[in-house]
Amino acid sequence: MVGSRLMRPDLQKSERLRQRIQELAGTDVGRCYQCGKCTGGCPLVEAMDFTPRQIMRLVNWGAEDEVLRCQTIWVCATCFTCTVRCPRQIKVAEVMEALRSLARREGVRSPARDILRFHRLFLAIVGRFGRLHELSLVMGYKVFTGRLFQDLGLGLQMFLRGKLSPVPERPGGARQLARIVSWWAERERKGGR
Amino acid sequence: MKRVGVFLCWCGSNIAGVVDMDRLQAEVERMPGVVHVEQNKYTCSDPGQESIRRAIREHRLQRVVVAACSPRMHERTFRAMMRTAGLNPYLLEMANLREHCSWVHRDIDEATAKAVDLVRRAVFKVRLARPLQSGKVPITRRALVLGGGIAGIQAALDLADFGIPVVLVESSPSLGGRMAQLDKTFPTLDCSSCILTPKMVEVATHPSIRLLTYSEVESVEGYVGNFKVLVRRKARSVDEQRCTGCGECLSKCPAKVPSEFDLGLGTRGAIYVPFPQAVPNVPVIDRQSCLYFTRGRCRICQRACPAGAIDYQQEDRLESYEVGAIVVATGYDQFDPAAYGEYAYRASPNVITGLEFERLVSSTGPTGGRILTPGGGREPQRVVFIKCVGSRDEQRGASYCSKTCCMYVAKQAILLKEKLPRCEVYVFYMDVRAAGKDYEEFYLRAREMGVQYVRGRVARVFPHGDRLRIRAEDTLIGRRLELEADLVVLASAMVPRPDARQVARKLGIAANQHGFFSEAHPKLRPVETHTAGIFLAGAAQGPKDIPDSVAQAGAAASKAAALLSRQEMETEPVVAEVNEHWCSGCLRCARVCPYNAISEREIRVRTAAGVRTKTVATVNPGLCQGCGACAVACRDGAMNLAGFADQQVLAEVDALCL
Amino acid sequence: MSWALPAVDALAARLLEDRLVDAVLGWARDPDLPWQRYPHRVDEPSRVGELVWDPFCAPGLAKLVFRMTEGGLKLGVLARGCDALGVWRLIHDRRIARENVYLLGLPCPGMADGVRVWEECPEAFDAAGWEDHGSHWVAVPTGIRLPKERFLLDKCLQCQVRWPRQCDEVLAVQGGSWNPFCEDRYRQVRQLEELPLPQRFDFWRGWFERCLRCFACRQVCPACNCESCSLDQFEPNWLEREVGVATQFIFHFTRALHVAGRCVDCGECQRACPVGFPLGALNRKMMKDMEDLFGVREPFVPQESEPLGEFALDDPDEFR
Amino acid sequence: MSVREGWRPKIVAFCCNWCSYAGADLAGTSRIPYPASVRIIRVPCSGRVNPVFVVRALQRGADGVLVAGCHPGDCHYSTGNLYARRRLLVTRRLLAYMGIEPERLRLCWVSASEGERFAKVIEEMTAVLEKLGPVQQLREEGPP
Amino acid sequence: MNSYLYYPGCSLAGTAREYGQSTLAVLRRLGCEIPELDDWTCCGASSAHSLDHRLGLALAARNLALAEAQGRGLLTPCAACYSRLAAAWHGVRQGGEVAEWLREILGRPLEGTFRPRSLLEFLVVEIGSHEIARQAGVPLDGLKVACYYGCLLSRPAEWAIDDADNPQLMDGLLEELGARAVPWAYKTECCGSFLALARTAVVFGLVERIVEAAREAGADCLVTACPMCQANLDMRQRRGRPPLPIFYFTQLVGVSLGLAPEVLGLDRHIIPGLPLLRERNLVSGPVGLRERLLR
Repeated sequence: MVGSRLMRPDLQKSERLRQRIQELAGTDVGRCYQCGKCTGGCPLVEAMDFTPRQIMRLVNWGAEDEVLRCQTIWVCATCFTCTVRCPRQIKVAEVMEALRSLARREGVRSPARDILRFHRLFLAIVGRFGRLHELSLVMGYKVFTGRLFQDLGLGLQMFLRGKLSPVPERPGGARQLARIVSWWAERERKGGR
Repeated sequence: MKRVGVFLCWCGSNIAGVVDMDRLQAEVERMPGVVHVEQNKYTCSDPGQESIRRAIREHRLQRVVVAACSPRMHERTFRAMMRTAGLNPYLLEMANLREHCSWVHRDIDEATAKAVDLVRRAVFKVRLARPLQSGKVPITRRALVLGGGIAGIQAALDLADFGIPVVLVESSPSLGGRMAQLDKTFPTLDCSSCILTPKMVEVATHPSIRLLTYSEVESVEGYVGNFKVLVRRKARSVDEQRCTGCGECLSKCPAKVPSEFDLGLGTRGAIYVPFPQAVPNVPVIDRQSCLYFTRGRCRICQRACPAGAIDYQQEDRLESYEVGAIVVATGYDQFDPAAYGEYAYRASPNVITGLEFERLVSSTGPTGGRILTPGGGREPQRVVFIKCVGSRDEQRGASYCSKTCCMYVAKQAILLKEKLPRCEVYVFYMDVRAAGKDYEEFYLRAREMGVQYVRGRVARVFPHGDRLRIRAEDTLIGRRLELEADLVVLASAMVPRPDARQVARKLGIAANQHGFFSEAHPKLRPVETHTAGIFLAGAAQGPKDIPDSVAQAGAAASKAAALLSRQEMETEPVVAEVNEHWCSGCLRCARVCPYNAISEREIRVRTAAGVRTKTVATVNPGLCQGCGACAVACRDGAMNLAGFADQQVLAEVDALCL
Repeated sequence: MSWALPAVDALAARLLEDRLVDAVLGWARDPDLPWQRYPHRVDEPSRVGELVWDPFCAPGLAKLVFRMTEGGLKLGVLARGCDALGVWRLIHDRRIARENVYLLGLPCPGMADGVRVWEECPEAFDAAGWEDHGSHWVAVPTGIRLPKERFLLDKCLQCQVRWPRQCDEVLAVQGGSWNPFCEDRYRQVRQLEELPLPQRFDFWRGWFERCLRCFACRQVCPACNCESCSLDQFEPNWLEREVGVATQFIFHFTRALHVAGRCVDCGECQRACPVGFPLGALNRKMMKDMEDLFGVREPFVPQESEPLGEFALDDPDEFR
Repeated sequence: MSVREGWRPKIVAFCCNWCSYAGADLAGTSRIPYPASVRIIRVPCSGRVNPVFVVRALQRGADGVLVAGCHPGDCHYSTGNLYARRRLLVTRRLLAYMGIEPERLRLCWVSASEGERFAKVIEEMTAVLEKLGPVQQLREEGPP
Repeated sequence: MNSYLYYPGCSLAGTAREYGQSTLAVLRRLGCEIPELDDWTCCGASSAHSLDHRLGLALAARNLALAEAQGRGLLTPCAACYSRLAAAWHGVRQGGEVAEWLREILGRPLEGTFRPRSLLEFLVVEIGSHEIARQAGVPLDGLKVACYYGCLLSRPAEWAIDDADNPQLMDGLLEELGARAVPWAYKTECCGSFLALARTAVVFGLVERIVEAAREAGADCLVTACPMCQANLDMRQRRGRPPLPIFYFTQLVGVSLGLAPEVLGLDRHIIPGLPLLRERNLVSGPVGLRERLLR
């Protein structure tokens, strides 16, 4: 994927993309001077297809498609290590967050579908019960990925320690939460295809 | 009413081609106070000037208006003419009919109407003009140099060679400054102290230089040519006259404290000279750690001293000096990398700064020139340099490039490779800035010696026991790079000294947002400050290497020498004036004055209730530059600006609005 | 809580006896006009009984302190919040020497409009003393209750400086800093700001026509303390003598600008004005702008620096 | 507001000697035409401009006042323009509060190399004033 | 203390049950009865804001608004909840369009009057380490702990409770209670967070680095204030070397206060922690049922 694909700088596209990031994350990617400090400290860079620094570069070249279609933005765990260290005071983690939002709104098919599924499952549960029910999340995720038996022993261990409650709680506020979640789902539907 | 003469210049066809000069003359003749109007083709020419002089004589003119080009062009010319005609130069006013009228307007009616207004403005203003005299102030032929580092040393020597007496004030016990701490210098790899020490000795022995080490400037009063400087000579507890510099006391002192000169990597006694080549070679007692001063017992040094020079009773002394010019060369400090938690500077002894590394490689340093890790005392197998620590970083440090680090890192890498050829050396950089004579070649030499340059800012240094794990991105390949090292050197930025702003306040000079002293103009007046008579040299003005510091010191010295070569100087006549009768003494004017030109004084006034004293503002015409900020700050209208007085500006407004 | 006149007297007497001050400035009754209290100075401990401290002590003292201490007299001052700030204004303007004043702070529950009380309830003046009940003043021993809502002086309605700040001593027997009657100091300013421009001018022109240019506002103002007021000067003639809309405009514009960032909001100018010119609306506009534009948080507390004699690199630039 | 026949606005401009006056000179030497509405008063620094000068001009017949100084940071006297900015900002707001169109006062930064900018500022301001018409408020004759 | 409402967060009823248990026990023992926020809902955790910034803020803000209506701030032990609540609080305080939008979607007023508090900060800053130590009966002598703060308490600067690289709150507290907090460099390195399920291998690697560094620094165990960190460290240590137990800091505070192991949920770890505490004579008494069963 990295390889040596042809790079065609598109400054107008870059301008637009940076503007949208500015609106969502309140930070200007154009300031980046490519020092790589974000990447050097990123815990998850080994699971990424582009390093965070390269993402900044791609944004500044206007390579919107590649940025929104990459693994990196989904693998980011929002640990903020990059943000607190950036010598140009770019909020790198927030940029990743903005790019995820953009990717959802553009309805881009993400290569990190498993992570996306995890998040959506999480929201579905929270939207339904108002609180997270961990057992549902784990089971749901395993069903989706087909990795039903991975971590089975671990699950048993946890169950024995009383760490997996079998029944979800459901507070009264769940309905309001559901409303907020459905606001988002509505937007997802409109944005996505 | 003052008799005003108005001289309308055609400037060939430049003005007369657009402005109807006869109609203008007719209008001007009707203006109040105008007794003579004439037209000239080229008023600035010799015949033109001569005709003004003649008219002044014949018509007994008291005020003159020249309606011609921009005063920025010819005001000087016509003021000089006024003098030759026997009138005060400030009784002249110009109306700018060319740049502000005929060159920018086409319509003859509009341009003529505007020209009438412009001339009327000048007439109204000049009627209220008063003769202004520039004063003369004597100049004290002596200079103060603040700071005894390489810049201060150079400035002092250059001034002294001009034959100007110099007072050099250095706050630490010895001359030498930061340069004395360095091992070698780039790009020639000269031994730093070998080239510095002779200069230090020269300063100490020069008949025109009075050297005051272990001294600080307490206050500065006065103005260009006439500064009064109060210097605190801190108690050394050692009699400079008696001490022979034999060093007997040094080895006997039982106290051991971290050495400032070795940046805490070595130790010194409570009585100490900062380094062996110190000038003057006179020890000083650090009273905070001296057993006698803290516990009242010991006196070993006193017993050891064969010259009887130890004097525990010595006290700080204040000495006053009068000088005509000041060269500020107070130098820099190194950025404290503790701000970078991720670089573990506090957490590991094996993470050091560039300046600490200098002490580590120096043959006079704590290890005698052997490069050993401060934590384990081992020879490092791998050393990592991190550049731009505290510089080019708005989050943790400052935005500016510290300028010298690229080269000193190259130098230190070369020194490492020379001393420990098998040691692996990595330099993490963002850009290599090697602009300077022979600098690029020097940097390439480091690479050729096998120094590995990695483009990327290091993200984290993890101490792992004795070793350090460095994590960064190699941005040229886009992959994370991790390696272990025995020693990490942080190329810490040059920052202003912590007391820079206080010094600026004492001297009445400006400092930029970082705290470096501001030059009067970045291009055209690079060694002067906004305050006349005060000049800058060295890294106090901004990050600088040795050649730049020395060059600037020379420039500052010659600027100061040019000033001091005169017996007296003229002061600017366009200065603020106080109407003491009206002044309330609130001193609000002093707060807005950028030149510290306003101070207070007591006067006696007669009132209905008898004589009483009151405080009023007073302007020092030697310092005032005539900006007029004080006049606007003054609600009483007691502060006014000669040549641009309130009544004049109001008259100009009225004239334009008729 | 009572208006502790005996405590005030005792303190004043002590200051005089201990020679801490040469005289004490406060208020006294007018022998002829029962509703009137005028500023009064006593210099003997035996005469402190002449001083009075009740809800009719309307006049501000700061400007008098300035005149009295000019000759070096050491003066004790019974100071409400507004008086204390006025004195501090003059101290920061270097018109009063700090060591010449001893500020005896009196927390102020608000002052009554004596004339109106006289008109509506003259028997109130028979009281021997007063108590403060928050929303009312209550006469002792007659028990007559004067509602503040009805009788509070205009200047006290909007007061935010009831607590005397920066005093040498505070007689904390009554009152606090909170003024329940003040909802929004800037209400009038906001209302005017929202008017269309021509109506705004008409509003002021109406007042310009009434203004007598008697300079009473200047005379009482602790911030107007210049040795020579520029508005009186002939050369330069900042303000022409003839009275017209334009010159009135210049007069009030200059006055407002000269107290900008310095006004302590004591309200004396408006109280002193014979025609009731809304000078406070100009003063508070300046205060509000100092706050909005330069973040000066307490524009009415005198500081050593003043907003218009300062600048910040990031001051707003509204001109583009 | 009826505009008199042939009425042209008049701008009184206070230009600092070091930047803006030189900028206006440059407009001249570069022959950049601009409306003849402006009359320049030379002051050493924009910080020399007393707000009362501004009102005086409006009272006496100017339709607009321009104060031009060095860009922030470039002041010949280092800080004069920054004091001016504060004062004039307050002045402008007070004018508006008292019923004078705030557009009649403008503060701008013109450096010695910005002849073109100076001409543009005059053009813009003239256009604005043409729309506003003459100052009516302060021109009433006689006692109120 | 009455200015707070307790917000446990979802994990504390499930995977981090022992954190919830020990928190309540410690607070009760210290005499701080903090009522639970009625009707609280999920803060959105990583998932909500990963999908949409505003969605994340809204879910957390709902709880802030509930508490604010009662004139209280929220106190939460969970680092993740703290981070999300603080982010929402920060967003509201910033004002502007986002704050308006939040009020609109919540249909409630929300001014951001009360800053959310993390339990760690509360205990150290408001109760005071010294006060806790005064009440403690069992000094944690001889226990060498590596305090692990993770990301969510130390970043970003806008709502971090401590330094980003070398935080000290937990170290100071446990040292005060007699433990030795070893200096080490991985206090705020990320554990991999929610990626434990989706990128398990990466998380194993991250956990290994952290645990190895703690072991190298001489620690007997790791101590955390975050359910996510605890879970990852507890469940994703590679087999091979003897694993290090992972405690919640409240559990050790509880031990020091003399609370019983079952009350503190010390028997609920995957990597058993009780043997270490017994070996150091910090916990005595009979071996509990679960402890025996799971041994």
